[in-house]
Amino acid sequence: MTIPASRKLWLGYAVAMLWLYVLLWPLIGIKPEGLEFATSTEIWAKLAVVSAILLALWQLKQRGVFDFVSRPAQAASQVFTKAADRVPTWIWLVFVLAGALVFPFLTERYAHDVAISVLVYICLGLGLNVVVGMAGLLDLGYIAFYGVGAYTYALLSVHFGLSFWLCLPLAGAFAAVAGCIIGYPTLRMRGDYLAIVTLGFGEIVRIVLNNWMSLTNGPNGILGIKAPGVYWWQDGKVEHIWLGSLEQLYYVILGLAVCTVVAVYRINNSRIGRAFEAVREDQTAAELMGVNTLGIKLLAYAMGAIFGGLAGAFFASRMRFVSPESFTFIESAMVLAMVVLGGMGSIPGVILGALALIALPEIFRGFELYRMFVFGGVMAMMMLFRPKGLWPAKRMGVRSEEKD
Amino acid sequence: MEVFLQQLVNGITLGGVYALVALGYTMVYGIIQLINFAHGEIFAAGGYMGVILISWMVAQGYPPFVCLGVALVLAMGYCALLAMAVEKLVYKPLRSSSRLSVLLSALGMSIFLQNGLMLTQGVYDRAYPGEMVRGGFEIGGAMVSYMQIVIVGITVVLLVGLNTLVFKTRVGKAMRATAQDKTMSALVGINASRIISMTFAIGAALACAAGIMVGMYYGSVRYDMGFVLGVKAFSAAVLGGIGNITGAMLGGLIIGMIEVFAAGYISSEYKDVFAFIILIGVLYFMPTGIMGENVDDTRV
Amino acid sequence: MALMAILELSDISVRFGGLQALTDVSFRVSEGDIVGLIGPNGAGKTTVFNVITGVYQTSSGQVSYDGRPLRALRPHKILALGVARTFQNIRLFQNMTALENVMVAQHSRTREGVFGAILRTRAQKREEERIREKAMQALVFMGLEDFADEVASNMAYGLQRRLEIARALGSDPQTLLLDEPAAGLNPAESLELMNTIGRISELGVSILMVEHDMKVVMGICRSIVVLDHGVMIAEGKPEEIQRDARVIEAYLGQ
Amino acid sequence: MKRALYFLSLLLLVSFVAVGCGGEKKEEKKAEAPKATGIKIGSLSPLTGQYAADGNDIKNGVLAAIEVMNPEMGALGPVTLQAEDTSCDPRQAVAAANKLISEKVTAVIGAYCSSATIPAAEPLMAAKIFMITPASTNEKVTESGHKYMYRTCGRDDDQSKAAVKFTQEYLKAKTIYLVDDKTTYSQGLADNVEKLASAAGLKVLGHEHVNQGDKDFSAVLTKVKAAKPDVFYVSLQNSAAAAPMLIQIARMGIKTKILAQDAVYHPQLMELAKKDAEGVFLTFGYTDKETASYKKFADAYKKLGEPGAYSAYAYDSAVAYLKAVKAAGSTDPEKVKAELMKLDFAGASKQIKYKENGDSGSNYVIQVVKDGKFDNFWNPETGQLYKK
Amino acid sequence: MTQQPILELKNVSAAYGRIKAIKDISLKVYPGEVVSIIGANGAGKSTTLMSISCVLPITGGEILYDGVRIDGTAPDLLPARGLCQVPEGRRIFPRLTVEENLDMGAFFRKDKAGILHDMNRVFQLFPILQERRRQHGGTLSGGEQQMLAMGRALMSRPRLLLLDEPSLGLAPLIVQQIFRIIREINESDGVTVVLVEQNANLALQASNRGYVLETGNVIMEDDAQALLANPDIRKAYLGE
Repeated sequence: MTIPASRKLWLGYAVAMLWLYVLLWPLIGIKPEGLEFATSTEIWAKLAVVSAILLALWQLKQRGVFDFVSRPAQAASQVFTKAADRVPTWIWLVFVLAGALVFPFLTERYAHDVAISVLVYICLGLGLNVVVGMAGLLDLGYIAFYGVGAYTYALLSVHFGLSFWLCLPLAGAFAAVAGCIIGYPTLRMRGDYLAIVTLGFGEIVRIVLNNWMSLTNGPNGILGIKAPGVYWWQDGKVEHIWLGSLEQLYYVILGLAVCTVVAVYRINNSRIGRAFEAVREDQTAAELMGVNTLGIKLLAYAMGAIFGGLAGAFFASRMRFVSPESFTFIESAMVLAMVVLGGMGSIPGVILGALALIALPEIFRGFELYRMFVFGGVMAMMMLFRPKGLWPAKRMGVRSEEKD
Repeated sequence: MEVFLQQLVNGITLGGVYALVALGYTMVYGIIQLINFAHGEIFAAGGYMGVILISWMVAQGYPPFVCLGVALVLAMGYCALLAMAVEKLVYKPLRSSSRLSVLLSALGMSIFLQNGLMLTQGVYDRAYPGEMVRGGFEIGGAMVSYMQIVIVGITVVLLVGLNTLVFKTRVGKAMRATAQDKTMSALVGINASRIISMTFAIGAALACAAGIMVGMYYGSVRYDMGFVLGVKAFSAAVLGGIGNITGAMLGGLIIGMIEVFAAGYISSEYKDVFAFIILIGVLYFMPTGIMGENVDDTRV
Repeated sequence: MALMAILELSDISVRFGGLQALTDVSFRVSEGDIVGLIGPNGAGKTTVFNVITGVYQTSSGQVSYDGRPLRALRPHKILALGVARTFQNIRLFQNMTALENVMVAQHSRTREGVFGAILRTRAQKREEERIREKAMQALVFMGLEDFADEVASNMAYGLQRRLEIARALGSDPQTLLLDEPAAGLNPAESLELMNTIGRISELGVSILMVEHDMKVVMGICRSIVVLDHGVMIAEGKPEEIQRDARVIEAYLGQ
Repeated sequence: MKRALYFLSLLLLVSFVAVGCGGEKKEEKKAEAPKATGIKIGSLSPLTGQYAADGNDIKNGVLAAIEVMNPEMGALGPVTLQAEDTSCDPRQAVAAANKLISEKVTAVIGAYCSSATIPAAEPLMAAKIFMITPASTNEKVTESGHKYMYRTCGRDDDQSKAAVKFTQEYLKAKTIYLVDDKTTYSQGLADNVEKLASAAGLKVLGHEHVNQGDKDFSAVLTKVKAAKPDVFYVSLQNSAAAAPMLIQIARMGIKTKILAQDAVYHPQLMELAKKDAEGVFLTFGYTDKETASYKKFADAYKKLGEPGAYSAYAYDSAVAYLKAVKAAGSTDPEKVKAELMKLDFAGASKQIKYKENGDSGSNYVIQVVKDGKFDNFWNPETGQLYKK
Repeated sequence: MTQQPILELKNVSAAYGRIKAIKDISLKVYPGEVVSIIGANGAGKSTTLMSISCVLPITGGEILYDGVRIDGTAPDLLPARGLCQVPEGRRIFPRLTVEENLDMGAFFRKDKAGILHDMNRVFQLFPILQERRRQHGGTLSGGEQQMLAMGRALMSRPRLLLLDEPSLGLAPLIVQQIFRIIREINESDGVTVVLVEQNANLALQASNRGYVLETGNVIMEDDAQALLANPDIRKAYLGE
């Protein structure tokens, strides 16, 4: 970097810091008792010093001062990934799956709990991924389908005593119907209008769940939902047991998540998946190439909804309790954040996104006050540095990118 | 009839506040096609700035109306600076990236600001000092408080001011020109970056005024008050035809009215449902909102 | 006439608001024919394509295909009838591979649904195989087999042009509408394109093309329709068109 | 794809190592000095989100109790607190409960929202951990038959009885109008009042529901004004929601008597609503602020701020548990339960004595806001006014 | 000619994404000239103009205006220096009135009196605009829009005016009117004009010199009269 450019950078930095102080001080420093400068100046000074050091380091890095470290490190990681590439895919698959299978034996219940949450959100994220990532339809009310699925199972289980496994497809079906209801009026709308309409639908579903006392018991929620049950060989005979413990539930949701991954992967590589993507890439061209775009969009909503509904049914069986508070807009935003942060349309990306957004905040539970603050900041900044997500979608069989 | 009149008064007050916040959404959308989720938080920050400044000035012994006036101006300036900082830091570098990633970044910014407010101001509601405007009068059985008069008055003044700015001044023309065609406005010598920053600042100042008025009206502010109102105001902007300033004012008024009348005559728990259903209904038949321009994007 | 008219436009008019985009345009494309549609910029050539493929509705007049009126049919139905098109400003599915682009075109000729895909039923696998084969054939036909796995946006401009044609061919069309296939191609590429269009015609596909490059148009079209300001000003064989005073005026000015 | 898998497996491996190391360390500690860790109790309450104010009161109440009890615990001590956030969200509540179980707490004070308490109880009960709620007044909390579930605050059904009695006997009202904000707690209470009121011959002119987080009640209040009830029963989730309602009631010129409930009890109410809060009645668990035990609590709480509605209950919950532990001489759940049932002491909020189902009885009285303070006003047991 | 060119392109290349639109284009424009750039659709004419106005960053070469390099500067700084473009498709601001559109053309200027004077001059050139001064730009007919776009450009008192396809989609009579005004601007106001046109005869008749573009390259460069007489041009257009 040239010296004038560097001077410009630091000048900009100084202006930004001044600006920051002007924004920070009134919030902290003006009190009815009088004006106070110490606290805000201290916080500001800390921020300024840390950011100045970071900026200086970055500048040095730009000048190549750290090349002696980064180059070998890069080379090493390249060798490593190359070695990893040489191992066939299925070995990695087996490895990951085996890891996931033995996970409960190596960890404690809090970890199980977090893992279950992560897996639920993986299912949700993959479902939303069908709508947003593949078909390119923005959906800010996705959590509504999760809610529909959860309530479907909750009601059927409590009132009719239907088993989890029977309710699972029913929950998917109900969610699909809800998806079509939401999808239909939005078919002809442009992207941004879609955003508010889906957001509105999400809120409508939540408000209805909260107020339809006779059906949903309103804010009190539904209690006494049964866990999934199976027939299992026990003490020498086949008996019906409830999968109530965290470990057992972990395996149920792991199974569900694996099925979801496989299903989404297969849809992605089918005629329907290609139609989704064609609609995303260029709706008019897709229509002119023989894709019934309205039908396909509706299908995308329905498919996304089904996966959300399945995850919802599991959520109900795992909590044994559902109430409308679990289906707020911020949850929709979280799932959307997973998809975009992870990389739109990319299955491993969504998995990574779910891990990042659910597991990391749990790990940082200790900093509860700062948790969401940092999360918001990271989310905003993330888009600056990796706008395509942690793990951008890469089409299967794309050789060109690996070439260069 | 009394009830109807009273609800009408309520609706106008609420609608005015929605309109002020909706303008920020619509202006920013109009110029860079971004749904600025952080706008609701700017509104909340405005409410807090009002509490902070008014409390301080009241403690210094200034008369209430001076406090209100000075606080309004200072807080609006503060919010303008805040919004410009957000714009420069997050949105500007993302101007050429995909719509969705900007949207997400806006969402992140919203969470960030909301929690920043919580960290600096605490989780408790903050009270506005004393009620500066008390009392009211009755018209045909409907109670109109002086507070409502003040709110509607300030709203009208701000809206007229904005209209003058946007439709009569050169800067306003440049804003509209930039919104209509960014490349062309650069070709006639308009610095789009500056105009965009200005748009953010103006929208934020309006939201800030709305925040102070809401705070005074309900007596308190809370760090998360921006979200709920933000969604409503955004709906109002879309209903009016996002990008259209007159539409946003109209949309704000309509959403306020729907809410009050739905709560008054149908069901208070389903009032938001009605607001959203009407929004969706309008969009179904008028896909670009009530006053939105028809954009033909099916051209091949 | 010996040949049957497969595509027929009779008295087509299109208005957008106050703008008269097309006025009483009538012509026909016979089976196996290659028809050129030319005219200066803004003459309404692409509008004609949009009317045929159902993107725009006519204000008056009728388009019929194979004796069947196309009015009120959605574009994907029209493609299913056998009318495929390419676009002036390349509209490929940019983030999909070349092969996938072409595979999309088979959408209207196939029918396996979501559940087939999830369960990978045998029928689905067989169909998928068939789609892949068809798409591959189209790519081979256009000489793009080496780029099958290339992402469309990474391909060179000329290749993208060819891929557009391959995609249209991938839908097994009887009639192909080409919108400026030679725009932005260098002379060698244009020449190759002419050959390709000839080969497509040999497959028995009727072709209607909009083109600015007169070398291409005059070289391969058997008849030419000239539009200016939405009005048909001439129709006839290439030699006649080249000598038509109104055409020369429309192009070069007075 | 391959690289993705590779990355995922790497991540799994790292998490194993991290979790494995963490686990090992903990075990080591336990093996070395099981006593040194003392007693760890947890608290579950919304520390972030809409109800953060009340959630922090609960946490602070437990902190005050620990400060008071620590010197008395002797060899069992020291007592430490692990405070977890529920955000009033069932999912987070369950996750937090599971975390507390992993952290090996022996009792949990919480949660606040009944909708968080009920699902969080499941894993806690299964792990034989005491759960003493200072704030969830919904009947279902103790009616699920959980063995280690206790409640220090009153029950909604008792509170509604007091409210109706006051309305009828003291206010001599003929008509009543109700509003609630649709939470398990506020709606349950309002429903109970409505039922009891109509049974007692009062005319219910209307029952409105508003949504949580609403601040504009003008539409509902217009209806109330038109209906002209003798009593307006306000059942809202917390004081932050009640304050704007009181302001708007005053602004609209509604002169009806207002009766609220215990969630509204918070010094914040007067701070926010100021003069408009004057004269509001509310049902609240009787707290004699002159007793020695309340003063002890108030002293300990002083540096944490001003006590909120549930601070004293949270304090008493923690004190009760620690007293039982002290009496039992260990944290063994069975022994502690036996001791808990024997307890009978003067707490900061009331006389604490747990019943078989875990409830501790209610002691609702009517309070009034007078000169910016909550004052005892009327005793439903005796039907008498309190004398100052 | 010994004069310094007002505009000079040295081996300029530009691309949209990965697609190269112009390659190694070199051209010179001298003060007071009308230079036309002609060629078929997709030849890179508009791209050249957009590169000159710095809207499209160039990938190679240099652009000199008044002997100073301008490539890489912000496009909104150029009108103040007298370089102005009327882009293809007119691109008037559709929801601004005619008057406001013209006012935007003088956005960087602060001299109220001068602006008023220039607006009157524009109304004198295009009387129809005065009639429609309160109408929204979007409601004008194509020809009026073209006049408005040119008027807007004149409001910045340009020394070099880039015109992109001024005849596009217009009826012949209007086209003639437009070209008359182009000559008038050039002759009486001394504005240098670069004209991009598809309509070769028309453009060359109004120009001093011409460049012929084909697929992003300059294939011919000559005096306008010479180009008009050149049979190859006819061939390039009609494929004879």
